[in-house]
Amino acid sequence: MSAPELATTGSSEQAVALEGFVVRSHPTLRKALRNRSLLTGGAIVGTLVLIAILAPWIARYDPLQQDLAATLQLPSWVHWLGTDELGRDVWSRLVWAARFDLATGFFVVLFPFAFGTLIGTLAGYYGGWIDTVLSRIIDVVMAFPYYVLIITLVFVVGKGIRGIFIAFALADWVTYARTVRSTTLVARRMDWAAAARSGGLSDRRIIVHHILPNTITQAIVYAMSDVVYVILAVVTLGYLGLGIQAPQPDWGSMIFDGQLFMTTRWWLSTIPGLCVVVTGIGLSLVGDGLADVLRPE
Amino acid sequence: MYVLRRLLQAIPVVLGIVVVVFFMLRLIPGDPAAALLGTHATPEAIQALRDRWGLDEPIWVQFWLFLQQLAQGDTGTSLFYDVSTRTLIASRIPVTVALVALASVFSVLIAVPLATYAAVRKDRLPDHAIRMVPLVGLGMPSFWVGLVLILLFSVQLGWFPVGGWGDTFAEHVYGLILPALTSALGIVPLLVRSLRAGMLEVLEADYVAVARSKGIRESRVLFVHVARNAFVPTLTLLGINIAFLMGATVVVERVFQLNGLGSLMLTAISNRDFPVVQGVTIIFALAVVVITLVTDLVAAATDPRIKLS
Amino acid sequence: MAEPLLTLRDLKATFTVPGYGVVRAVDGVSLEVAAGEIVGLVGESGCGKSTIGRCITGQVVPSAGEVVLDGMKLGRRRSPQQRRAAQMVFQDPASSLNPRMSVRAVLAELLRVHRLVPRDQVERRCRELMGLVGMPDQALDGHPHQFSGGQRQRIAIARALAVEPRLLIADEPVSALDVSVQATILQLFDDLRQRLGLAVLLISHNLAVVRYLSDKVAVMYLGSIAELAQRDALFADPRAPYTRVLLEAAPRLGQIGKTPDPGLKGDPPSAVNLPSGCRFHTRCPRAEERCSVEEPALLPVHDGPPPAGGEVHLAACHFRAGHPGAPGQTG
Amino acid sequence: MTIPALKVEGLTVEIARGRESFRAVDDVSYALEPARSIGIVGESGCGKSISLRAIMGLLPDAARVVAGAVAVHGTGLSLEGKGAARQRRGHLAMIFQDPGTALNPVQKVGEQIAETPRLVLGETRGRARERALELLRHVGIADPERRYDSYPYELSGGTRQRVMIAIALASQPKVLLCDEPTTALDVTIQAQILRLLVDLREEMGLSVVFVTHELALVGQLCEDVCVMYASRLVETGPTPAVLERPLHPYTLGLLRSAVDLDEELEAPKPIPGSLPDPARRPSGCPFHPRCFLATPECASTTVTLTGLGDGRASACLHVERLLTEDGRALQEAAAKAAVKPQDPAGTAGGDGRG
Amino acid sequence: MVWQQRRYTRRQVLKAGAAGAGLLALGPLASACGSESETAGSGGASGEPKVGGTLIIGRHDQPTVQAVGLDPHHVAVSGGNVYTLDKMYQPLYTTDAAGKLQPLMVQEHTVSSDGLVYTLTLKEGITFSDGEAVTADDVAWSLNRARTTETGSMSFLNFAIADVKAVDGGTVEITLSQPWAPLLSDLSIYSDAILPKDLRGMSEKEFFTNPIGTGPFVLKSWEEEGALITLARNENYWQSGMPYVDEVVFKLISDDNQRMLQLQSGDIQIADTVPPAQVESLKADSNVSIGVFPAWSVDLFLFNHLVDHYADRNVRRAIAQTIDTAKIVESTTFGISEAGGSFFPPSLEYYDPDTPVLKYDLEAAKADLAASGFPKGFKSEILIPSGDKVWNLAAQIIQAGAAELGIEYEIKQLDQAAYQTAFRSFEFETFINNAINDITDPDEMASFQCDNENGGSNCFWTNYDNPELAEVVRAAAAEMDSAKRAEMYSEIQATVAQDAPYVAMSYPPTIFGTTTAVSGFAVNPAGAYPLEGVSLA
Repeated sequence: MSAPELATTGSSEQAVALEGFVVRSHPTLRKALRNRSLLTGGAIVGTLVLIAILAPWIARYDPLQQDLAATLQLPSWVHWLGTDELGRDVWSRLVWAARFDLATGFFVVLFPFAFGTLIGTLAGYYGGWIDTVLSRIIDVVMAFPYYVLIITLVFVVGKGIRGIFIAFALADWVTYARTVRSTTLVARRMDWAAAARSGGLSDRRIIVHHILPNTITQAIVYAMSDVVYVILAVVTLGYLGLGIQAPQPDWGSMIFDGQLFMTTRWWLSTIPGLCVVVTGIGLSLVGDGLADVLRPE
Repeated sequence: MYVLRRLLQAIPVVLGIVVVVFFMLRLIPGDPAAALLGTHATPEAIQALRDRWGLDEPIWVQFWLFLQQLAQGDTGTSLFYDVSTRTLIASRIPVTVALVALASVFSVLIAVPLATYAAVRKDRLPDHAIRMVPLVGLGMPSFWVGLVLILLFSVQLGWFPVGGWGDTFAEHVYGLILPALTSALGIVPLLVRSLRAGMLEVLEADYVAVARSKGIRESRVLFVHVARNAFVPTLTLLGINIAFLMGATVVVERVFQLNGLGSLMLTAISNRDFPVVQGVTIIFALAVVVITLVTDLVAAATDPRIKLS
Repeated sequence: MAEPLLTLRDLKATFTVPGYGVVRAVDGVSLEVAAGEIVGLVGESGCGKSTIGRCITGQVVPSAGEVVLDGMKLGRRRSPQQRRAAQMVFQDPASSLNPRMSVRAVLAELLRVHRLVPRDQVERRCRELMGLVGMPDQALDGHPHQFSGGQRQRIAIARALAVEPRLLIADEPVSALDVSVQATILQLFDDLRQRLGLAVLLISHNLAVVRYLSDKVAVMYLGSIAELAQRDALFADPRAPYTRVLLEAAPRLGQIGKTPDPGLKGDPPSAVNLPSGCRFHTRCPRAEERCSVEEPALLPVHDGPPPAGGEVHLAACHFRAGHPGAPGQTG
Repeated sequence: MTIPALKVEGLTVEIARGRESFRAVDDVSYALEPARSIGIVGESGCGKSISLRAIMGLLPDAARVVAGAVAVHGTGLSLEGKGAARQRRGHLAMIFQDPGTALNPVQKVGEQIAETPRLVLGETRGRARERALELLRHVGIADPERRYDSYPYELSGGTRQRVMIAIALASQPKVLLCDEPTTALDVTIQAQILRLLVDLREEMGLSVVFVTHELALVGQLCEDVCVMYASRLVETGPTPAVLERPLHPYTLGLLRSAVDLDEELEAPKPIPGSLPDPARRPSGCPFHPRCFLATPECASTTVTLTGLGDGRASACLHVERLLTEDGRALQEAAAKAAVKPQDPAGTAGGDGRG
Repeated sequence: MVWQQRRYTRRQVLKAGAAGAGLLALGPLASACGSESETAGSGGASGEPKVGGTLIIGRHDQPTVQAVGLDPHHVAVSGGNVYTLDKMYQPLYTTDAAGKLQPLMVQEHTVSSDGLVYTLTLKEGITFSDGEAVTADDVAWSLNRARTTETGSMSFLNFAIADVKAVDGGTVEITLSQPWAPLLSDLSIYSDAILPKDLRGMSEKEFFTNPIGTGPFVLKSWEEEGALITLARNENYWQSGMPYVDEVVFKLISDDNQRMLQLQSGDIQIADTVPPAQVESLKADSNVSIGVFPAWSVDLFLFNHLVDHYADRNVRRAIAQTIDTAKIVESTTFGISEAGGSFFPPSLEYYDPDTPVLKYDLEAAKADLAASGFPKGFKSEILIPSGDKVWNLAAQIIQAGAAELGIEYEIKQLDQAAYQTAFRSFEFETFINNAINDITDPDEMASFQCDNENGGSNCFWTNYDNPELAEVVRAAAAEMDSAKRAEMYSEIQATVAQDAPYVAMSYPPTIFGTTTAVSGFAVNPAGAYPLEGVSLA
C-alpha cells in the first residue's frame, strides 16, 4: 500500500460537523498581563533591577570611598542613610549591593539550574539504571543538610565569590534534578510523548523540543526562590566568616557588619535586611505568577 | 516487605554518604598536624604527628582504615581533642536533637493552624494575609532573626535567657525556646505554602463531602477525615525539611551559643579535625536518611496505599 | 492469500509490580490485520487490549512472541521507519497533544524530520492533513488548550497520519468524548478507511463502537483472546460465554425498562494469579468441572473448511460448538 | 395528590470563575414520586452533577445556590451553609461517579460505613459494626467480615461502588442521588451495580435520581427522564415516551448521535458544533446554534420548559413541528442542506472542557 | 617572641589559635592583690571583699585542649589554656597589673659576678594544692622539665639556662651559658610553672586529669571539650584568705553579640574581648563596667620580603606612608587603641617615644614609590583571618590608601587554620597580625621580630633579613646595664621604623567587661588576669 493519499477536497463531510473553535492571539502574554502576582512581583524585581543597572547614577557617592573623618554618621541630607564605620555612604553601598547581589544570585543559580535540569531530564526520561544511579546520587547529596554541605564545600573550594559559585554549583543542582526528574517522569508517560516516540523522532529531539518545554517551568519557578536562597546563604556564610570579600558592597555583609550596631544604629543592618526580604517577596511573586502563566491549560 | 525495600534502598545512599564525606574532607586545604602543633612546631614534630595519624598513607589505605573504624561505629579519634569522635559526638547530640525536635514541633504548631485557617478561609482576608507569610519569611536570614528575637524577648522583655542551655531539664527547654523558634521560622514559610495547598486539596475531596453528608459533626470531619489525610503530606514535607532544620543548627547554635553538633562541626572544620568533621557530617546525613525512612514508614502506616507505589 | 499487514504471533507481555507480583497482561495472543481492514479489540479494563497496542508501537516490550508489520519484524530497537509504520491515537484528548506545541509545530516537525515532503511543501502538506481530518487551516496556529476534545482527537489523528503509517492503532478513541461528538470521530475513521485504505486496530470496551466500525472483532479476557470472528458472525452468533455476557450487559436503547442481567458474578480475577483451566470459569454462568481443569484453545467453532469469503470463527471455549445437550447456535 | 419524595424547584446555582460568575444550573425543577426513579441526562458541563451536589448541600466553595427550594417528602431542606449536608441525613444520600475519590483512602471501609450508625444514630460500637456488616452483605459483597477491614485501594472498582452504596444506605435515606455511578466501571460490573440499585429500590422503597450521560442507561433504569443542556432542562417526561419520540431537537440529537447495539448499522448522526462554555451560553435557546430547527427568533426568545400533557414538557420554540413531523427526517434534511460550508462564527465557542 | 592574635574581635579563631598553640602563650599571672593597681574602672566596691560566690567568665576563644591534658609545659597550650592554667599553676615570678616584674615564690636572689649563676631563695610556706610544701627539688625538676621536654612550648625562652639545681630545701641555683638580662623575666612565663617533682609519681595522664599546682584554684570539672571549665577554690592556697570566690566557671561564648548580651543580662560576670564597636553602648549600661587595660600588644601590617615588591625597601616605605594610623584606630576601634608608631608598644620597657617613624605622607610615599623598582604600582593581596572585623576594616583602609599609589590590593580572607598555614609557609604577600610581649623584658618581642636567624619566626614570617640589626638585638639581651640596653633598643626601634619591614598600625588594649558585682579585677599588660583578688558583691 502506498502512503495515504490525501484528498484535498476542501470541506469534507467532517468539516461540516466540525465543532467550533477560536484561535486566540498570543494567550500566554495576555495571561501574563492579567496575572496580579506576576505584575506585582515583576514591578518589585523590575525596580530592583533598574536600581541595580542605574546604580552609578542613583548612588550619590562611590560605595568604596572612605571618609574616615565622618564615620557612623546619622542619616542626613548629605548621607540619606548615614555612613558606615569607614565613613562610606550607606545608601550608595545599598544601591551597588543590589547590583552585586542580584547578579550573584542569578549567575550562581544558572549552573545548578542548567545542570540539574539536564540530569533530572536524563534520569526521568531514560529511567532504568541511569535513573537508579542518578537518583541515588541525588539522594546522597540531599542527605546532607543544606548548610552543612555548603559550609564544607566552601572550606574545600575556598571562600569568596568563586567559592560560593562552586559550592552552590555542587550542592544546589539536586533540587532542580529532583523536581525536573519527577515532572519528566510524568511528561514521559503522557500520550503525546509516546506519540512523538512512535513518530520516529530521536530521543534528543523529543527531550529538547517536547519534554523540556513542559518540565522546565517548574525549574524556572524554583529558580526564582532559589535566587533568594542563594542571597540568604551568602549572607549566612558572611555571618560565619566565609562570605564575600571586602570591600565589595553586599547586603549580606552589610547586615553582618551592621549587627554590631544593632542597638545604636539599627538601620545599618535592618535596611539591607529589608532589601533581601523585598527581593524575596518580588521573586516569589514572580515565581508564583510564572507558575500560573506557564501552566498549560 | 515495604520496610525491607526501603531499608535496602537506604544502603547505597549511606555508602555514598560515607564516600563523599571522606573524599570531600581530604580536599580541604590546610594541614591538621601543623594546625595542632602551632607556631613553634618543628617539621619533625609535624611529620611524627602525620605518621601517627596515617596522613601520608595512600588515600585508599586511609579510606580502608576509615571504613574499618566505621564498621565498629566510630570515625576515629579526634586529632584535636584526642578522644574518640564517638564520645565527642555523643556528648553534643542531646542539644542538637532537642533543638531540632523542638523546632519541628514549633514549625508544626505554627504552620498547621496557619495553613488550615488559610485553607478554610480560602480567598478571604485571612488567607491573603497568611499567604504573605511565606513571601516575607523567605527572605530573612536566620542569624538575623535570632538576633532580633534575642534583642526583643531576652534583652528588652527579659523573658528568655540570652543564650546557652542551662543545667536542668527545665532550663534546657526554656533555653531552647528562642533557638527553636528561630530554626522553625526558617521552614514555616515553606510549610505554610505547601500545607495550604495540600489542605485545600483534601478539603475539596469527595470523601470529605461524603463524610459531611453522613451527618457526623464538623469537628469529626475535620479531625478524622481531613486531618488524617492531610497528615501524610505534612509528615513527608516535615521529613524533608528536617534536613534543612539540621543544617540550620550550624547557624542557630552559634547565634544562641549552644554546644551542639552544629557548633562542633564549625569548630572541627576550622581545626581541620577531620575525624570529627567526618563523624558529624555522617551523623547529620544518617539522621536525614533515618528521618526520611521513619517518615516514610509512618506515612505508609497511616496511608496503606503508599506501600504500593 | 496475501500476507497480512500485521501479524501478532503468540504475543506475551508481563510486568512486575513491586510488592504485588508478576502481571501477565498479555498472555499469548495471535492476531492478524489485513491491509485496509479495521479489526476491533474488545474487552474490559485490564484485559490487555491496550497493552497489545503498546506492544505494536513499541511502548511496551513484549516478553515473548513477535510483531510483524508490513513484512518488518518489530523488535526492541526500531528504526525511525519501523516506528513510523504503526501510529497510535489515544483515548485521552487532554494528554494526547503536547500543551506547549502548536498544531503546526507538531505536524511540521514530523514532516521535516522524516523528509516526507520537500521543505517548501511542508506548509501545504500540513493544510492537507488538516483537511483530511476535517479541520480548517487556521487550526494550525492553535495550541491544544484552544480545542475541544473532539477537535484534539482529530488533530491527534492528523499527527498520526502525517508520518504515513501502514496501521493506525486507535485506543478507545471516542470514550472520553461527549456523546454528541463521538459520532463525528467514528465517521472520520470510516471515511479515512474508505479514502486511504488505512488499516486500523480499534481498541475499545464499547461493543457498539466496535460493531459499527470493525470488519473483524477479537474479544479479550484476562490477556488472551476469547473469541475471534468476522463482525457479523460474532455479534449474531457469539460462541464464547464471555462474549455473550458482554453483549447482555451492554446498555441498549432498545431495551427500555429492562435492567440488564448478565448473570455474571464477581469481579475479574487478578492477572497475577490466573485461574486454572479456562480463565473465565470462575465467573462463567455455564462453567462445568472440566472448565476449571482444562484450558480451552482458541479453535474454530465450525468443523470443516472455513466458509467462503469469510474468515474462520474462533472461540476459546470447550463448548464453542454449542453447549452439551443443546443445539449449537447458528448465525 | 401524593407528596413527592423529592421536589426540586427553580434550583439555580452560580459558580464564580475568576472575577466573573455564571449559572451552572439555571432554574431546574422536577419532582420525584416515592419509589420511582428519575434520570437526568446531559453531556459534560451541562450542570447535571452540580445540580445534584446543590441538592445534597455539597457545593464547592466557588459555587452557591442563588435561588430554588428542595424538599424531601415535604420537608424543605436548606441549601446554604456548612450544616446543609448534615441536614440531609435520613433524607438524602449520594453516590459518586468515582468511588475511588469518594471513599476516605486511609480509613477501613467498614469503619466508613459504621460511622453513621455509631456517631449519628447512636449505636454502640458493636451494633454499628453489625450494621455495617449487614449493609455490606446487603449490597452484595461476599465475605463482608474480611472486607470490613479492607482499605479502599484494596478493592476493585465495582466493590468500591458497592461500599459507597452501603455508606449511603447507612443513613437510611429516602432518596438516593446517583451521580454517574457506573461511568467509571466496566460494562459487566456496571450491569451488576445497576441491578443492585434496582433491587434496593424495590426492597427499600427508595427513590432514585440517576444522573448520566447515557440515554440507554436511563431507558433501562428510570421511569422519568430530564434532559439537560447548558444548565437548563430542555425536555422532561416519561422515559419510554421521550426516547420513542423526543420533543426537543437536542434529545433527538443525543439519541441519533449514539451508536447502539440494537440499531441497524447506520451511521450515527452527530450534532453539529460543540457544547457551549457554560459561562458563555448563547442567548435565547442555548441550543440554537447547533439546532436543525433553529430560526432567528430562537436566538432572541427566552425559552422555558412548557408542559405538553402526558407528563411531558419541552423547552423548544418549535416543539409543534416535532409533534407533527418526523424529527429524524427533519434532522437529515437539515444535515444535507448544511453540507456546504457553515459559518464558523455561528458555532464559535469551545466545548467548555478545554 | 611570643605573639598573639588580637584579643578582641577574634571570632572562631582561637580554636585554631589553639592550633596556633605557642602562639597564645600569654603572660603569667599578676601578683597578689597587695600590689594591684586599679588600672581601669572595673569593679571598685569599697570595704572588705566578700567571700564566696561563683564567678562566670565568658570567653571568646576555645579554652583548653584536653588532648594534652592540662600540662603547662606542653606546646599545644593555647590562649584558652593559659587563662585556666595560670589559675592552677604559678611560676616563680609574675608581672603585676602595672607591668612590673614581681617575685612570687622567690624571697630573694643573688647573681654571681660573671652573671652566670643565679641563686634563688624560695619563700617559706608555699604549698601545693594537696597541702605539701614546695621544695627546691620541685622547682629544679619543674624548670628542667619545662626547658628540656620535647613538647615544651616556651622552652626557647630558657635557652640560656645550662642547668638548674636544688642547693638545699629552700635554695635553687640556675647556671647560665652566657650572661642573660631577661632571665628573671623569663622565669615569669606561665610555662615555667612549678609542679610537684616527678608528678608525685603519677603518670602524666593521671596527673593532668587531676592536676596539683600552687595556684589559687583547682580543677573541678572539664566539660564539653573545654567549652565549660569549672575551677574550685584551692583550700590549701598559700596566700591566706584568698581566693575570695568559691568557684570560677570558664564558658566558651564565641559569638560577640552573645557574649555581650549575656554580660548585660548577668548570665556571666566577666566577658573578655569586648568588641570596640560595642564599648560605647556597653558603657551606657549601668550594670556593666568596661575595663580598658593597656597591653604590650601591637597590630602589624606585615610584608613578605620574599616577594619582589616587598624586598624593595622603597616600596615598603611608600606603603607605610599611605597608612594613617591615627585614622585606622579612630575608625576601627573608635579611638580605643593607640595609633601605631614604633613596633614596641608604649607601655613596654625601653619604648622610645622619639623613634623616627614614617608618618602618613602621600607626597613622600609617591616619591618613595617613584624611586622604587615599581614606580607604577602593582597588584597584590592582603591576607587576613576571616571573621576579624577590626582587621577587615583596617585592611580596607590600607587598601584604599595604597590605591592612591596605584597599588591594588585584594583582601583575602582565610579561616584560621588556613591563615596560619599560609603565612607560616610564606604563601602570602602581605598580612595583618598581632604581636604581644608575654613578659616584662622586651627582648622577647625584639628577637621575635628582628632576628631572622634565632628569633624563631623569620622576623614574624616576613623574612626580613638584617644581620646587623640581629646582632644588636642579641647584644642587648646579653647587656646587663639598663642605660646601655635603652640605647640599643632605641637604635633597634629606629632601624625598624625606617626600614619598614612591617608597619605598626596600632597598640590595642585589652578590653574586658564586668558586671558591677565584680570587684578587684584587673588585667596585666601581657593580658593575664589573676582571680584570687576578685570578689563578688
